[in-house]
Amino acid sequence: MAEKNAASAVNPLLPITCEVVKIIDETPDVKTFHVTSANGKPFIPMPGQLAMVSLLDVGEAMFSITHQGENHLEFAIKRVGMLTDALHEIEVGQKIGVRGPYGNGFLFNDMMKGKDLLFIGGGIGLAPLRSLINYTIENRDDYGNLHIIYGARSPADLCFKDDLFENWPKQRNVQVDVTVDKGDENWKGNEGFVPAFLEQLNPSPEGKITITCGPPIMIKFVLQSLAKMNYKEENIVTTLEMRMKCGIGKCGRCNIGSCYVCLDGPVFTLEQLNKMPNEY
Amino acid sequence: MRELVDKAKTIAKELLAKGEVDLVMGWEKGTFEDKTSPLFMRKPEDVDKLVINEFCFNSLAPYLLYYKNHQGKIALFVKGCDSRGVVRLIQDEQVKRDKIYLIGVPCTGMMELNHEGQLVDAAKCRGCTHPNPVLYDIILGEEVEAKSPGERFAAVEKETGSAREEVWKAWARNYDKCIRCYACQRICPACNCRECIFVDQGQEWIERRVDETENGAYSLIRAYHIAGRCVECGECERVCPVGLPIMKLNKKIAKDIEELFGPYEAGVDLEDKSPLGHFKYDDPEEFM
Amino acid sequence: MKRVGVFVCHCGSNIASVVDVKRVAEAANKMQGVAFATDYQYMCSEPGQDVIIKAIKEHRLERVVVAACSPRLHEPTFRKTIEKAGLNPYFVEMANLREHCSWVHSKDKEGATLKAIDLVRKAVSKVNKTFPLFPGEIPVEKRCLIIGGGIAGIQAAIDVADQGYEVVILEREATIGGKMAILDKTFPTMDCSACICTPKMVDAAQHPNVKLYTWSELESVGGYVGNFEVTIRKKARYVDLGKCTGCGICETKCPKKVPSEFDFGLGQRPCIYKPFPQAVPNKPVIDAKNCRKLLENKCGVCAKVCPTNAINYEDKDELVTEKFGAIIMATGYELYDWTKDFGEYGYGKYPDVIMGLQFERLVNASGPTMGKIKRPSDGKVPKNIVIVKCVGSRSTEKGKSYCSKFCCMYTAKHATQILEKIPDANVYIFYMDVRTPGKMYDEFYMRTKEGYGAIYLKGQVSKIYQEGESLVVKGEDILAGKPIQVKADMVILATAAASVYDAPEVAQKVGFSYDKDGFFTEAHPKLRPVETNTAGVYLAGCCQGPKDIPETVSQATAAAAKVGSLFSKDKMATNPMISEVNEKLCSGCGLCIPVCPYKAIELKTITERVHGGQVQRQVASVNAGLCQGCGPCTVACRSGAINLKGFTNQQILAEVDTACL
Amino acid sequence: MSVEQIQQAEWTPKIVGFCCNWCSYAGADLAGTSRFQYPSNIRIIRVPCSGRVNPHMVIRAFQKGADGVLVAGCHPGDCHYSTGNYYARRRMLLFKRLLEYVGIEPERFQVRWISGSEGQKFAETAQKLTEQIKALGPNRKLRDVR
Amino acid sequence: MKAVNHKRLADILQEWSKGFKVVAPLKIDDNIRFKEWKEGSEVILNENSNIPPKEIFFPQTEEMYEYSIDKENVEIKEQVPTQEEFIVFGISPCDLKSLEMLDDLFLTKGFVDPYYKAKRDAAIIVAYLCDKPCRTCFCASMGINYQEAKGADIVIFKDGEELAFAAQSPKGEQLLGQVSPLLEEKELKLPAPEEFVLKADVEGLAEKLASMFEHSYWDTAYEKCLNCGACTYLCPTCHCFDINSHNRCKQGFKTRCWDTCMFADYTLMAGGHNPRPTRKERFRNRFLHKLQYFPERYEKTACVGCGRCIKKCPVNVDITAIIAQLKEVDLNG
Repeated sequence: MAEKNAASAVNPLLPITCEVVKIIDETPDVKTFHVTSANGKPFIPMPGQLAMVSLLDVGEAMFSITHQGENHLEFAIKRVGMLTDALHEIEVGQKIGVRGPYGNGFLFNDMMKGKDLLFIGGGIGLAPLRSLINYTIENRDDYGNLHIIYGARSPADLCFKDDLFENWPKQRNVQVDVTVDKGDENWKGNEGFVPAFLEQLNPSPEGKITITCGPPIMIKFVLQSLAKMNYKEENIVTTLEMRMKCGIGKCGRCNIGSCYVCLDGPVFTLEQLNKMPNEY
Repeated sequence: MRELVDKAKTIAKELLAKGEVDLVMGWEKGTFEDKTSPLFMRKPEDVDKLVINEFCFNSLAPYLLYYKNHQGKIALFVKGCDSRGVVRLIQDEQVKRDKIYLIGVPCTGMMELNHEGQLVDAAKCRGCTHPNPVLYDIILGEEVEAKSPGERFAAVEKETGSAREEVWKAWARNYDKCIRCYACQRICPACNCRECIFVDQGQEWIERRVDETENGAYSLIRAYHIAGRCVECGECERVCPVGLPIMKLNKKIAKDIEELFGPYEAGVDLEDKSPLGHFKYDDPEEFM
Repeated sequence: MKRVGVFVCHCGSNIASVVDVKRVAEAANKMQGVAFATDYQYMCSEPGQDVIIKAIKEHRLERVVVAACSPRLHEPTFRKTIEKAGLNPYFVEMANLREHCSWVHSKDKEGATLKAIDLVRKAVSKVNKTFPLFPGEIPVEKRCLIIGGGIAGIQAAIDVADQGYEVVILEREATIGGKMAILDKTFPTMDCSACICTPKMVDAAQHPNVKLYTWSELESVGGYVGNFEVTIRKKARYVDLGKCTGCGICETKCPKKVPSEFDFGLGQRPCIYKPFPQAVPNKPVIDAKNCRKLLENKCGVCAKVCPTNAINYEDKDELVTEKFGAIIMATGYELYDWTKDFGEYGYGKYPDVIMGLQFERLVNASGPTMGKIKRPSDGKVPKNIVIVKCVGSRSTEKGKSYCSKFCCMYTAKHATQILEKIPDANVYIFYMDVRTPGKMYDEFYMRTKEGYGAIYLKGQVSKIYQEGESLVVKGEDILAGKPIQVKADMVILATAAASVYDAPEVAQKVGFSYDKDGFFTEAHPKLRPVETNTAGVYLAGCCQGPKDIPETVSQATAAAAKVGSLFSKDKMATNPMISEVNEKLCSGCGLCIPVCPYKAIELKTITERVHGGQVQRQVASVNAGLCQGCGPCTVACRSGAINLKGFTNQQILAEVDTACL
Repeated sequence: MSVEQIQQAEWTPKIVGFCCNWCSYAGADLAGTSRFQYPSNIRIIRVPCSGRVNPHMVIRAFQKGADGVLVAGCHPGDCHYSTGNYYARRRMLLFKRLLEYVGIEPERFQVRWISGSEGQKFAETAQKLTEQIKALGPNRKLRDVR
Repeated sequence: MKAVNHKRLADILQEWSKGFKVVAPLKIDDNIRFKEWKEGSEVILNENSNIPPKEIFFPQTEEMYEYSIDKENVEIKEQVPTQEEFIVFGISPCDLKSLEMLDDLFLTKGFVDPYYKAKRDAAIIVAYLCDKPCRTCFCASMGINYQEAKGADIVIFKDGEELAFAAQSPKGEQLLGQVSPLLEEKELKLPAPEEFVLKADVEGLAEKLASMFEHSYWDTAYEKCLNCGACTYLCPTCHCFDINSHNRCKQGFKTRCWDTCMFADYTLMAGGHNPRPTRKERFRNRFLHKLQYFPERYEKTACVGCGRCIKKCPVNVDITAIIAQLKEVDLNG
C-alpha cells in the first residue's frame, strides 16, 4: 500500500493544507478534530493507518486516523505535550497541515475477512480501533460478529460516547460492553479494569481475531487474560505507538529491531511482536 | 607514569577484593599504542587490563554522573585535571565525597600524535598548573613537576580592534565546522545539567539547525555556562571531531576572571566560591 | 495561540497626537492570535475599562494587551479590570506607548507609530506565554521580636505592645537601657538622661504585652516573614529571677570586686551585681568569669546571705525557641576602640585620656565619683581639659570614613558640664568641623562657645603625651595658621560611633545585608529606611547608622508602625511573581542558592521512580514566603530549571524575538 | 529578513534594551514625562532586575536581528533587591569581554547604570547608542540570516 | 591511460568548474570538508574528510519547505528539490560504497526522499582510489576493495607524481573529453595493495545478533560510551534526521537536521515514555542497527570501514573491537 501512496504524493514529506471543520470534546483531555482539504479528503486511508498532523509553527506528530467521512478525516487527540496542547487550543476554521496516510493499517493481510472480531480498547486506545470498527460496520457482510469491549478510567474519560451507546449497539451483530475503573453517582454500567471485565465476559476464542489497543499496562494484562482464555497469538492484533518524524521509514527513530513502525506497523500480530526485540 | 601501573593494580585489586568499592574506573589499552579507553573494573581479574601511561587522556570524572544512584562506593584514578573535575562535581552537589575513593596519579603530561605522526606533548596539557591531584585518598607516587607548564593563558592571544573583522571571520569559520555532536558537553565535568538546554528543544532556547548563528550561540553560551566553573582540563577541545579551539573561549573567561575578580582557579579548593556565585561591592566596572 | 484582545489608548492627545492609534489597532488586528483590537480615548477611565470588560465577554478573550502608558502606572488598574471580567489578573500586558514612545518621539510620528506597533506585537507575544498566577497566603504569627534593649528597642517595644501585639525584647546585657542609661545628661535640653530613660525601661518591663529576655543572646533564626523561628540562648544567671526580690544584700556582701563595665573600668562592682542601681530587671547576675564559688568552689557568700535563697550555682544556659512574625533590629552601636590605632594618643596607656562615654560616668551623680569630675589617674580635679573630636571618624586612613553625627553635640554638652562644675576650668575643643543641624542644636553650641567660653580650635591633634603629672596635647590651629600645644590635666576623645563588633554575624543569622562598616543596610536609602531587604525585619536606631536619641526614637516608632501594619492582617498574601523550580530539569547543583539575596532557595530531597526503581535526588526549592521575584537565580541556572513566574525565560525570549522582527 | 534584504529597505538600527523595572525602566519613564527626545530605534524589554538578564537573551537578540543591545540596571547600591545588579555586573563584564573576544564590536552590547531619576541619562544613552550603531551599520555577526 | 601531473589537478578542476559546480574534499583550516571548489582552494586526497560526503546529498541542515501562517490561512511553499548536475570530486571507495546504503534507505521501500534523490541524480562521481589505507581503515573487512570504485563515473588514482584518470561511464567519458587537452597518454598502474592494520569479521554476525538482543554483553559494553553524537554524525552510513520548525513571526520554514540515536530525546515520546531510556539501549541500538537491523532490511552491513568513528570517538569505542567481542560471545554460555 505504501508504494501506491508514494506514487501519488510527489513529496511525501510535504503536508497538505487542511481546515479544521469540526471539533468534538470527547473527554476532558481528548478532542476529536474533523479536517478536510480544499478538495475533500486529503487522501483515502485504510483503517488503522496514520497521518502526520502539524501546526506548522509548533510541530508535527503522528496520529491514527480514527475515522473517515465522505470528505473529511477524523483524529482523536489526547493532550500530552507541546503540540497536542496547542492543538487543543485551536478553533474551527484553523488551517493545519496533514500528510499521509502512513503505516500498514489493520488490513495488511486478509486474516480478518469473514472472522468474528473482538475489539478490546482502553482510553484513547479506542481511536485506532474505531476506524476498523466503522469500516467493518460499513462492510458488514465481509466480517462476522463484532464484540467491542471498552474501558476508561471514569465515565468522563469514555471516548466516542455516541458510538459506544448509540451508533454501534444499533448495528447488526454488534455487541458493545463498556466498563470504567471507577464509576460516579449516575454511572449505571459496569465497573472494574478491562482485563478482569474481559475474563468475566469470557468470549470464546473460536474463529475470532482480537484487536486490542490501550495503555501499555492494560495491554500487558489483557494479553495475559487472553492467553489464559487460550487465544492464539497469531490471532491477536495490536497497534503500537512510537516517536516518529518522517513517517516514511527514513528518519530512523521508530525502529523496533529491523522494522519501522511507521512503515511496517503500527499494526502487528502478537506473533510478530514476540519475535521482535522488546523495545517499545 | 608507566612505572605506577603495578602499584595502581595492587591498590585496585585490593579495593575490589576487600569489597571497599564495587567499581573501579581506570584505563585500558585502546585500538592503538597511543590510545587508551576507559576501563570499568568490578572483579579483581578485570584489573589486569589496567594501564597507566601518557595516553590516559580521558577524565573519568564525568562518568560519576551516571552512577549517582549507585549504592556502593566507586574508586577512580585521577590525574591533576581529573581531580579538579571531581572537585567540580562535588561542589555542584552531583557527587558525594564519601561515595568515591580517589586514587591520585601524579601526571607527567599526555602525549599525542601530531599531523606528521610523531609523538608530541598533548595540546591539552599545555599551561597545566596542576599535574598532581588536588584531591585524593591515596596517591600513586611522588608529586611531579608539570611537564610542559608554559603560560596558563597562552591560548588567549590579545585580539586587537583592527583585526576584529578577521577575528570574527575565524570564529564564523569555526561555527561553520561545528556539527553539534555535543562531545564537548558530554565529556565536560562542568556540564552536569540533567538536560542540556541545547539538547532539550522544549525550552525554546535554541534550535537544532546547525549553522553559524545557532552554533555561535551554542559555543558562546556553553562557554558562559561553565564560566568560573571550567577546570581547564582541555577535554572538550581534545574530543572535538572537527578540532574547534574551544579552550580559547574557556581560557579567555578564566583569564578575565583573574583580571577582574582576582586570582581564581576552578576545582582546586572544595571550599572556594564560584566567581559568578558571589560579588564584591568594589568589583571593577568597565561600563557606567 | 490564545485569543488576545488589544486595546490602544489615545490618552487624550498624549499618545494619539503622535502615534496613529487607529493604524496601531488595525495592525494589531492582523497579528497572530489577536482576536480583537480597538482604540479608545482613555482606557484607564471607567468607560474605558468597560470597553475592555465588554470585549472580553463578547470576543471570549483569554489574554489582554493594553497599549497605553507605563505599566508602572496602570498595570494594577488593568489587572483589576480584567479580574472583574473573570480573567486571571496576570493575563494582561501593557505596551508602553506614552512614556516610551509618543512622549519621546514626538517629532518622529511615523517612527513612533511603527515602534508602537512593534511594542504591541511584543506585548502580544509575551502575554501569549503567560500562565495564570495566584498569590499564595501565609499565616502571620503576631508576635514581634526586638533584638536589643536600648532606647530604640524599648521605644519600639512599647509602641508595638500598645498596638496590642506581644513583644519580646532580647538583650544580651543583664539590664535593658543600653547606652542611654549610661549617659548623664542629654543635649540640647540638658535633662537627666536616667530620668527620662529609666521610666521608659520600667514601662516596657511592666507592659502586659512585653516579655524581657535579658542576659540572653540570639542563637539562630529560621523561617521567614510572618513565621520566624527564633532560638534564644538564656545565659546562666545563677540567680533565680522568680525568687530574687532584688534586695541587694548579696551585692553588698560579695567579697570580690572587679572593674565595672558599666563605668568603663572607672569604678568597681562586686561579682554578683546589677549593672546600675535602676537596672531592669532590678535583679543581679553572677559574673561567672570572676565568681570564686563558680571558679574554685570557694566563698558562696551570696547564697548564704540571700534571704530567698535565689542563688543557684548549678544554673545552666537554656535554649528557648519561639515563633515571631516580625523582627526589629535595635542592636545599637559601640564606641570605636581608638587604642589600637592611635599610637600618637598613647594607645590608651595614659589613664587621663578618656572616651566620651567614660566622661559621662565621671559626671554622673550615680557614677564612680558621685558626679565629681576627678581625673582617673590621681583623682585630682582637672583644670585644663582638652576635648578631641573626630577620633576615628571622617578619616580615610584610620578608623571610619563616616561622620559619627552626635559627637559635635555631646562634646559641646561635655564642655558645658565641665564649665558648670569647674567654673575656672579651661576647655579646649579641637575640631575639624562643627556640625549642629537639629532643633536648638546650633543655639546650644553657640551657648557653649559664647556663654560658657569653651575654646574651639579648628585643627587636628597630632600628638598627646605625658609630661610629669599632666598631658601635652600637640595640634594645630588652622585658623591662626600655627601649631599649638596645650598642657592638659585630662583629655576626652570623641571617638567614632561604630557598629557593634558582632553586628555582621547577627545580620547573617537573621539574614539581611550590612554595609562595609557593619551597619545594617536599609531596603531603600530614601523610601524604605526602616525596612531591610528581608521581609519582616525592620531597623531602629544606631544599628543602621549613628543617630542621636530623638532620631533613634522616631525610627523605633516608625519600625513599630511597620510591624503594626504587617500584623494588621491574619494572613499575608505572597507575591505570585516569584521563582519556581522545574524539578524535572533541576540537577540540584545549587548554583542558584548563593545568588539569592533572600536566602529563599534551598535544596530538598525528592523521591522519584526511574524505570521501576525508586531513587532519591536533590532539587532546589523556592520558599514562597521569602522569594521577592528578582530573578538572578534564573540566570545562575544553566538548565533553565528555575524560572521566574511572570517574567519566564520563554516570555522574555518571545519578547526579544518579536522586538527584533 | 536577511541583512541584505534589510539594506534594500533603507536600514535603521534595531536596538533591544533590557531595563530593570525599578530604576532604568523608571528612568525611561522619566525621560518620557520630561519629554526628552531620542531616536525611536530602541525597544525596551522590562525585567524585574538587571540580575534577571540572561546573556543568552542578549545572544538571542543578536541572532534574531538586533543591531545593538543595551542592558540597564540600578546603580550599584541602589538595587531594589539589594544585590541583583552586582551579580549582573560580574556576568555582563565577563560576557561583554567574551563577545568582543570573538570579534563583536563592543558598541553593539552596552551596559549602563541608569537610576529612576536619570531620565536625561536614559535619553542620552539611547541617542548615543543609536548613533554608534548607525555608524557601525547592520549587524551580521551571529545573525540568523534566514 | 589518461594522466596528468598531480600538481596540475587544479587546472582540471578549473576547467570542469566552468561547466559544473565541483564539490571536492577541501582543506579548511585543519579540517577536510566536501565544499564547492573555487580557484585556490586546496584539495586533500587520500585522507578521509572529517565529515563524510553524505553531507553533499543529505546536508546536516536542510530546508524542506517554507510556510506562512496568516490569521485565516496557512500557505505551504515547497522548495522544489531540483539540482543542476554537479561533480563530486575525490570521493574515496569506502565513502562511495556508503552511498549505496543511503540510496537503499532514501530511494527504496515504498517512499522516495525527493531531497536526497534530486542531489543524488544530479551528481557526477569522480572517485579517488586511496594510495594506501590509513591505520584506522578497515574497508577491506567490509568487502570493499580500495582500489576500485564501482558506480563512479570517473576513477582517479595516483602513481608517483601522476594522476591517472579512467572513465567508467558515458558521462565520465564526456567529462574527460572536456579536459583532454590537459591530459596525456601514460602507462600508469595502481600501487600494490597494502595490508590493513585493523580487521573485522562480520561473517554471520547479523544472524548471531538476532538472538543477542537480551544478551548480558550489552550490560557492560556500553559503559564507556558518553552518548555524544560524534560517531553517528561522522558515519557515512548513519542517516537519522529530525524535522524542526523555524519561526519568524508569521513566516517560517521546516528544516531537517541530522539526529542521532545516541541522544536521549531521540525516541522520547510526548507522554514521557522512552523506549530507549538509558545509554545501554542507545548503544545497543546503534550497533545492532549497523550490524543486524540494516543487513536484515537491506542486505548490507551499515558500515564501510572508513574508521572515522574510531579516529574521533572521545573514549575510543572501537567498532572493530566490538565486532570481535560480539563474535567471541558464547551464546550457550
